[in-house]
Amino acid sequence: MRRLVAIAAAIAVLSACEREDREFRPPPVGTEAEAPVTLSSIAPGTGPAERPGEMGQAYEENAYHLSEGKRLFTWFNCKGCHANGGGGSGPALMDDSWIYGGALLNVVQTIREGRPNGMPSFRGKIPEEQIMQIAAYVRSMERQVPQDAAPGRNDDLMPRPSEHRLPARPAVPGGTVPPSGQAPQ
Amino acid sequence: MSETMLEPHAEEPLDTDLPDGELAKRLATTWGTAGGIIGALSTVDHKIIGRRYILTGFLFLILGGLAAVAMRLQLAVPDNSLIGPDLYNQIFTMHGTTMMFLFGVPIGEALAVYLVPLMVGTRNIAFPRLNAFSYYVYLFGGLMIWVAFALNIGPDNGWFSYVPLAGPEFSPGKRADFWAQLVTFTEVAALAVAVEIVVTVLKLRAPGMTLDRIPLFVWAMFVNAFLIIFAMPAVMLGSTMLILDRLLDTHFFNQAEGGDPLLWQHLFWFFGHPEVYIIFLPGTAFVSAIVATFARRPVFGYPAIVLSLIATGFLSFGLWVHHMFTTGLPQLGATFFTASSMMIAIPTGIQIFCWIGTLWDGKPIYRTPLLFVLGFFFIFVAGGLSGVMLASVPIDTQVHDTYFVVAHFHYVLIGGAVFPLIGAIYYWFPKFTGRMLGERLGRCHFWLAFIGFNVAFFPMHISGLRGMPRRVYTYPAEMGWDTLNLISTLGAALFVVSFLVFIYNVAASARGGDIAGDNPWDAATLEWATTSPPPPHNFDRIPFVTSREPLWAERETLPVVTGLAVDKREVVITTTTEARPDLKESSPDPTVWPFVSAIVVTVIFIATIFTPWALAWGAPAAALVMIAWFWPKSVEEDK
Amino acid sequence: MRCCRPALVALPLTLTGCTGWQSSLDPQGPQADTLATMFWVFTAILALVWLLTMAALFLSLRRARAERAGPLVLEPQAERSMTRAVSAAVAFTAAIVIALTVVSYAAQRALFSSHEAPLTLLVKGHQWWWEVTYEDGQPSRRFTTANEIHVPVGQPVLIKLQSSDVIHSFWVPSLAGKMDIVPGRENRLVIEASKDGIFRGQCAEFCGWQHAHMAIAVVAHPAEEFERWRENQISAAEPPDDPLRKRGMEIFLSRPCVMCHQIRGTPAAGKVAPDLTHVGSRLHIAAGTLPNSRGNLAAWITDPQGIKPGAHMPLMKLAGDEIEPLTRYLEGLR
Amino acid sequence: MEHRVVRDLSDLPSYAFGPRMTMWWGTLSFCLLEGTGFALALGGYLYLAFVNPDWPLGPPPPLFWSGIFTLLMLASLVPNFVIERAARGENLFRVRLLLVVMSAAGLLVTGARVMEFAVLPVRWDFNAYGSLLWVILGLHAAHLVTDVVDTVIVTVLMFTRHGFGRRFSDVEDNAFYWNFVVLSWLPTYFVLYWVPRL
Repeated sequence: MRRLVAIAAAIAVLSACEREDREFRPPPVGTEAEAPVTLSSIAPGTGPAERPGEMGQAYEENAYHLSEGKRLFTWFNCKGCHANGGGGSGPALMDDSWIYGGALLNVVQTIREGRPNGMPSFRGKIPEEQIMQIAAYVRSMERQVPQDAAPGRNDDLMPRPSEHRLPARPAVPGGTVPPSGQAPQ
Repeated sequence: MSETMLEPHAEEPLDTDLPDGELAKRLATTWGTAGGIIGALSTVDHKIIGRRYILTGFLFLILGGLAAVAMRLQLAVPDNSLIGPDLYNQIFTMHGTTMMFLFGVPIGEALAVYLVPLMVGTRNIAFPRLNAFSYYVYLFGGLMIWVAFALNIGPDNGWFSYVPLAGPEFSPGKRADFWAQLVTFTEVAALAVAVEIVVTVLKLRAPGMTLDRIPLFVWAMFVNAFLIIFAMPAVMLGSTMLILDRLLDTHFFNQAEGGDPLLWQHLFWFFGHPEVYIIFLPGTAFVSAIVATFARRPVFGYPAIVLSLIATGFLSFGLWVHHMFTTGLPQLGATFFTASSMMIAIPTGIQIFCWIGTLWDGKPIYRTPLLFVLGFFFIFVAGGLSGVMLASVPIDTQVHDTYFVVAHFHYVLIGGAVFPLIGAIYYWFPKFTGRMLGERLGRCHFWLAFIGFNVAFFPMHISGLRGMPRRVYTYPAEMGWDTLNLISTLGAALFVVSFLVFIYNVAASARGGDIAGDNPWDAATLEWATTSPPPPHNFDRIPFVTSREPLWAERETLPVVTGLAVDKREVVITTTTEARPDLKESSPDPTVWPFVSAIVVTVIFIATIFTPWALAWGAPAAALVMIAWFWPKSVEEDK
Repeated sequence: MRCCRPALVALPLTLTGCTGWQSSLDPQGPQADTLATMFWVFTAILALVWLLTMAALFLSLRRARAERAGPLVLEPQAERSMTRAVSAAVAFTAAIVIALTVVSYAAQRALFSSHEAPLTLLVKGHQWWWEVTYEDGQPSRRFTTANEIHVPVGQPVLIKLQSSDVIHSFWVPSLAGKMDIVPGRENRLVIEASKDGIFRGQCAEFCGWQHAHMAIAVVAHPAEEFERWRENQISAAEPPDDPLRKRGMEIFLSRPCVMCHQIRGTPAAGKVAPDLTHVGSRLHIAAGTLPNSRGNLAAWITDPQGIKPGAHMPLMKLAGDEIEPLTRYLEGLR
Repeated sequence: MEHRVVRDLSDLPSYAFGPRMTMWWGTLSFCLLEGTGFALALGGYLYLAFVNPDWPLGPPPPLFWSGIFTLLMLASLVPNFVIERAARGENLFRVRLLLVVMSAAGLLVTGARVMEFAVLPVRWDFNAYGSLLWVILGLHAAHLVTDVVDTVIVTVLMFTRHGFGRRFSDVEDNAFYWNFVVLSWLPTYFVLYWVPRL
C-alpha cells in the first residue's frame, strides 16, 4: 500500500515537472536526430502513424512548448496559408486527415523540408526546437496532445474554441491536398 | 446521545444543582473532545480549532518567510544567478500569496476564533462545525498551493495575478489555475469564519455585555468580519472569471472580444485594499488589549475608537483605485480617490492618538507585549505616512511598483499586523498554554526583530526612489542599487534570527515556562476569568457583565448566571444590543462530517482545475456529505 | 552567467546620495522636477508629523505619574485635557490631509493636463523590449527603432503607449512619472528633457520572465543633433561594401534572424522583434541588457537564453565562422 | 475567582424564531456576502457595458422563459410568506403541505431556468457579453438550486420524527433565504434583460 502511494506520488511529481517545465535553453538537437524520420512515412496513407519519439513526447506534453508553438505559428505567419487551422490556400490542420503523416516527426519534417504544392522549406530559417514546438502545436489543433498541456484561448478574436477544449482525436494519415492548395498543372 | 431519552425535560441536571468541583467535571465531559484520530478530526471546540489555526498560520508565515529569504539572497548582489527568473517569479508569487491569503487574513481570524468566544463569555463559537470545516478548507488549500509549488506548478504572476499575464495566452499550464483555486479555498474559509464572528458577537455575548461594554478587541474583530464579508466576494468573483477565461474560453478580460483587463484590477483591488485593513484591524485589536493591560487603565476614548474602526471599515471600500493611478484613468476620478485615500489617515490617527493618550495617563509596565506595541507605533506610523505619499497621484507615478512601495507596505503590514501579533502571542500565550513565555528571550526577540526589520526595509525606500522596480529577479551592477540591497539582505538575516529566537522561546516555554495562573497580567477582559488554559466549556458558569472592564470592576467575586444544562451543550443567546438573556440554544456536538465535507470540497476544487465537469459530478457528492452533516442525529437536537 | 562581484566596491557610489541615471530624485526634466519637489515637500511635512507623534509617545512614556488607587480610578480633569489634546491632534491631521490633497491636485492638474507636443512617438511594449515609432505627417518620414528614444532638449514629446501582449509600464524616472501600457488602450504621456544626456528607464509593471531586463534609454540632444540623428534613422540601411560584411548579410538573410527582424533596405522584414536597420548606432542591445559592442553582440547571438532566460530570441547554433561576419555586419549598421 | 450568582436562566426557552436565533443572523450574513457578489457581478456587467460603445455585443436574451421564471418567482413569495407564519405557529400540517408546494414550485422554477439557459442567444465563449450572461445567470442558478435542494431536504425532514421543536425554526429560516433568492433575482433580471433593451 505504502509503496503504491509512493509510486503514485513519484509519477505525479515527474509528470507535473515535465508538464510545467519552462525549458528556455534547449538541449542540443543534433543533426542525427533528424535522420530516422527523413524517409519513413513521406508517402500518403502508408501504414499506421509512427509513435513519436521520447523527445517529441516531451514537446507535446509540455504546456510551455505548446504555447510557444502557438505564438510562433502566428509570428512566422503560418496563418497566412493555414488560417487558424481551418485551412486556406494551405490544407486545414484541424481536420483529422494528414497528407504526409500525422506523427510529430512527420509534421517536423513537413515544416523543415517543405512539401510540394506550396509548403516552403524552413530548414535553417527556424531553429530545430522551434520547429518541434510548432509541430507539437499543430498537433494540438487536433487535440493529439494531453488536454492539460494544450493551449487556451488567445487575447484576440476567437474564431473557434481553443485547443484544450477540442475533443481528443487519434491521427489518421492520408487525405488530399485541397484544390486551392494545388500548384497550377 | 441515547435515542431512548424521548421524555422532554426528564431529569436534565442544571448547573444550579451541582457543587463547583462536580460541575466543572461534568461540564468538561459534556464539552470535551474525544480522544483518537476520529475524535481529533471531529472536534468543534473553538479553542482547539483556534490553536490549530494559529499554528497553521505560523507554519505558513515560516514558509512565506523562507521564500523571502530566497529572494533576499538572490538580490543581495547584482547580476546574481542563484535563482533564475522562472523560479524567482514563482517564489515572489508564493511569498505574497502565502503572506496575504494564508497568513495575514487567517492569523487574525485564528486569534478571533480562539479569543472572541472567551472575551464575550460564551462556551463556543457560533456554528462550531462550520468553524471546523473552514479550518480544514484553509489547511487543504494552503497545502495544495505549496505542494503545487514543490511540483513546479507554483503560480508565477505575482500575488495580484494581473491579466493578461495570468490569462490563458501568457500563462500556459496550470500554475495560474492553482492560484485561482487557492483564492477560492481561502475565501471560503475566511468568509465562514467571518460569519461565525459576526453571529458570535451579536448573539452569544454574556448577559449584561451591552454594545458599549464590548471589549475593543471584539469590536475590531467584529468590524473586521464585516470587511471580510463585503470584500472577499470581489476576489472570488474575479478568480472565478480568471479560471473561466483560462479553462472555458470566456472573455471577461479579453479586450478583443469586449472584455477589459482593467476589470480584473477593479475587482481585485476592490477586495485588495480592504484586504490591507482586514490584516491591520486585528492588529488594532491586539494593540487595544495590550495597551489597556500594560498602561494599567482602560483605553482612552472608547467611543472614538469604535467609531473610527467603523469609519475605517467604510472608507476602506472607497480607495481601491489608488492602486490603479498609473493605468491612465480619468484625472477627476483619480482625485476623488486621492482624497478618500488620504482621509483614511484620520480614523487611523484617532486610534493612534487615543492609544498614546492611554499610555500618557497610564503607568506603563514594560513587558515584552508592550515592547512590540511600541515597535508597532514606530514602524506603523512611518508606513502610514508613506502611504499618504502614495495617495497623491503625481507622487504615485514615480513610486508606484517600485521598492518604495515594497518598503511602504512592509512597514504597514509588518508594523501594523505582525508586531502587534507577536505582542499578542506573548500576551495570550499564558492563556493558551498555562505557561509564560520567557521574558529575557522576549526582549532579545524584540530588539533583534525591531532592528532587523528597519535595516531590511528602510533602504528599500531609497532603492525604490533610485529607480528600482519591484519584482525584478536581478539588476545590473551599474545601477548603484547593490549596497542598499546588500544592507536589506543583512537586515533580513537579522529579522530571521529574531524569529529563531521566538521559535526557541515558544518551544522551551511551552514545556518549562513559569506557571501562569488565571490572570498573570491582571487584565480586565473575560478570557482571564477562567483557568489557563481554559476548560473545554470555557466557563463553569456564564459570567454576568456589569462593566466594560469586568475583571477590574469586580475584584472580589465574579457575577454569574446559572440554570444551564450540564449534560448537553447549551449556550446563552442574548439580545443584540442590550444583551438580555433570551434563549438557551443547543450547541452542536462534535462530528467528523465537516472534515469529510472539506475533503470533498478540496477534491472538487482541485479537479475543476483540470475539468469543469468536476463541478457537475462533485455537487451531488458535496450535497450528500452536507446532508449527513446537518441531518439531526437524535430527537434531542430538535428541541 | 557572470560572477557576482563584491558589492562593497560600490559603497562610495551610494553614499553620494540619491542620484543615478534612473533616479526619481535626480530630475532632468520639468515634470520630474515638479515631482521631486512634491516628493520632498511631502517628505518634510510627513517626517515632521512622524517626529511629533514619536515625541508625544516618548513623552507620554517618560512622564512622571502619581500613584493611582486602581486601574478604573480615572481623573476627570486629566480625561478632559486628553480629550482636548486628541481632538487638537485629529484636527491637525485633518488640516494636513486636506492641505496635501489640495497640493496634490494642483500638481496633478499642472502636470497631466497638456497632451500637445510637436513630436509624437508611438512606443509599443513587447515582452521584453520596446518598439519605438517616430510618427510624421509624411509616411516616408516615419521610421521604427527599438529600445532607444532620442529627443531634442527642451521640447515636449508626446508618447503614445500601446502594448502588443501584456501590461507594461513606461517609466523614465529622471524625466517623468510612469504610465501603464494596457492592451486595448492607448495611454499618453508627455516627457521633456531640460538638458542633454542619457536617461535610463525600465518597465515598471511585472510582465513575465524578463521584466528585470526591459530597459529603455532616452537620449536627449540639442535640436540640430537630434535632426541629424533622425535623418539618419529615416534612411534605409546601407548595403555592406567589404566581403566580410557582405557575407554577414547573407548569413543574416539565410538564417533564423530574418524570420523576426527587419533591416530596411534588405529583404529582412520581420516585425515581431526589434528593427535592426541602425542597430550599430544604439547604445545597448537586448533592451538595455548589454552595452553595444561586437563582443556582446556575439555573446547575445550565441547564447541569448543564458543572458536573458525566457526571452523570445532563440538559440540558433551558428557555425563558429559565421559569428564574426554576422556581428561585423550588424555593428556596421549605423 | 469566586462566583456570585446574580440570575437564574432555567426558564429560558431553547428556540425561537427570526432574529432571536443565531441561524437567522447566520443566514442574513450569508445573504449579505452573496448579495455583495451579485452587486459586483452586475457592476462588472455595467462596467463592460460602459467601456464597450456598442453594447450589447449580441441580441438581448429573449423574454419568454425569463418572464415565466420571474412570474413564478414572484408568485412563490405568497406560499413562502404563509409558510413563515405557519412555522411560527408550529402548525405541522400546514407546514408540511406548504413545504410540498414550495418544493414543487422550486422544481418548476428550476425547469424554467434550464429553458432560460437553453434559449440564450450568445454562447459564453463568443464574447464578453455572452460570458457575463452565462456567469451571472449561473451564479443565480447556483443559489436557486441550493435553496431548492435545501427546501426538499427540509420537507423530507418535517415528514420524519424530527418534525417538531426547533425544526420549525429551520423551516422559517429556509423560507427567509428563499426571499433572498427572489429578491436578488429582481435587479439581476433588470440588468440582464432590460438594460440592453433601454
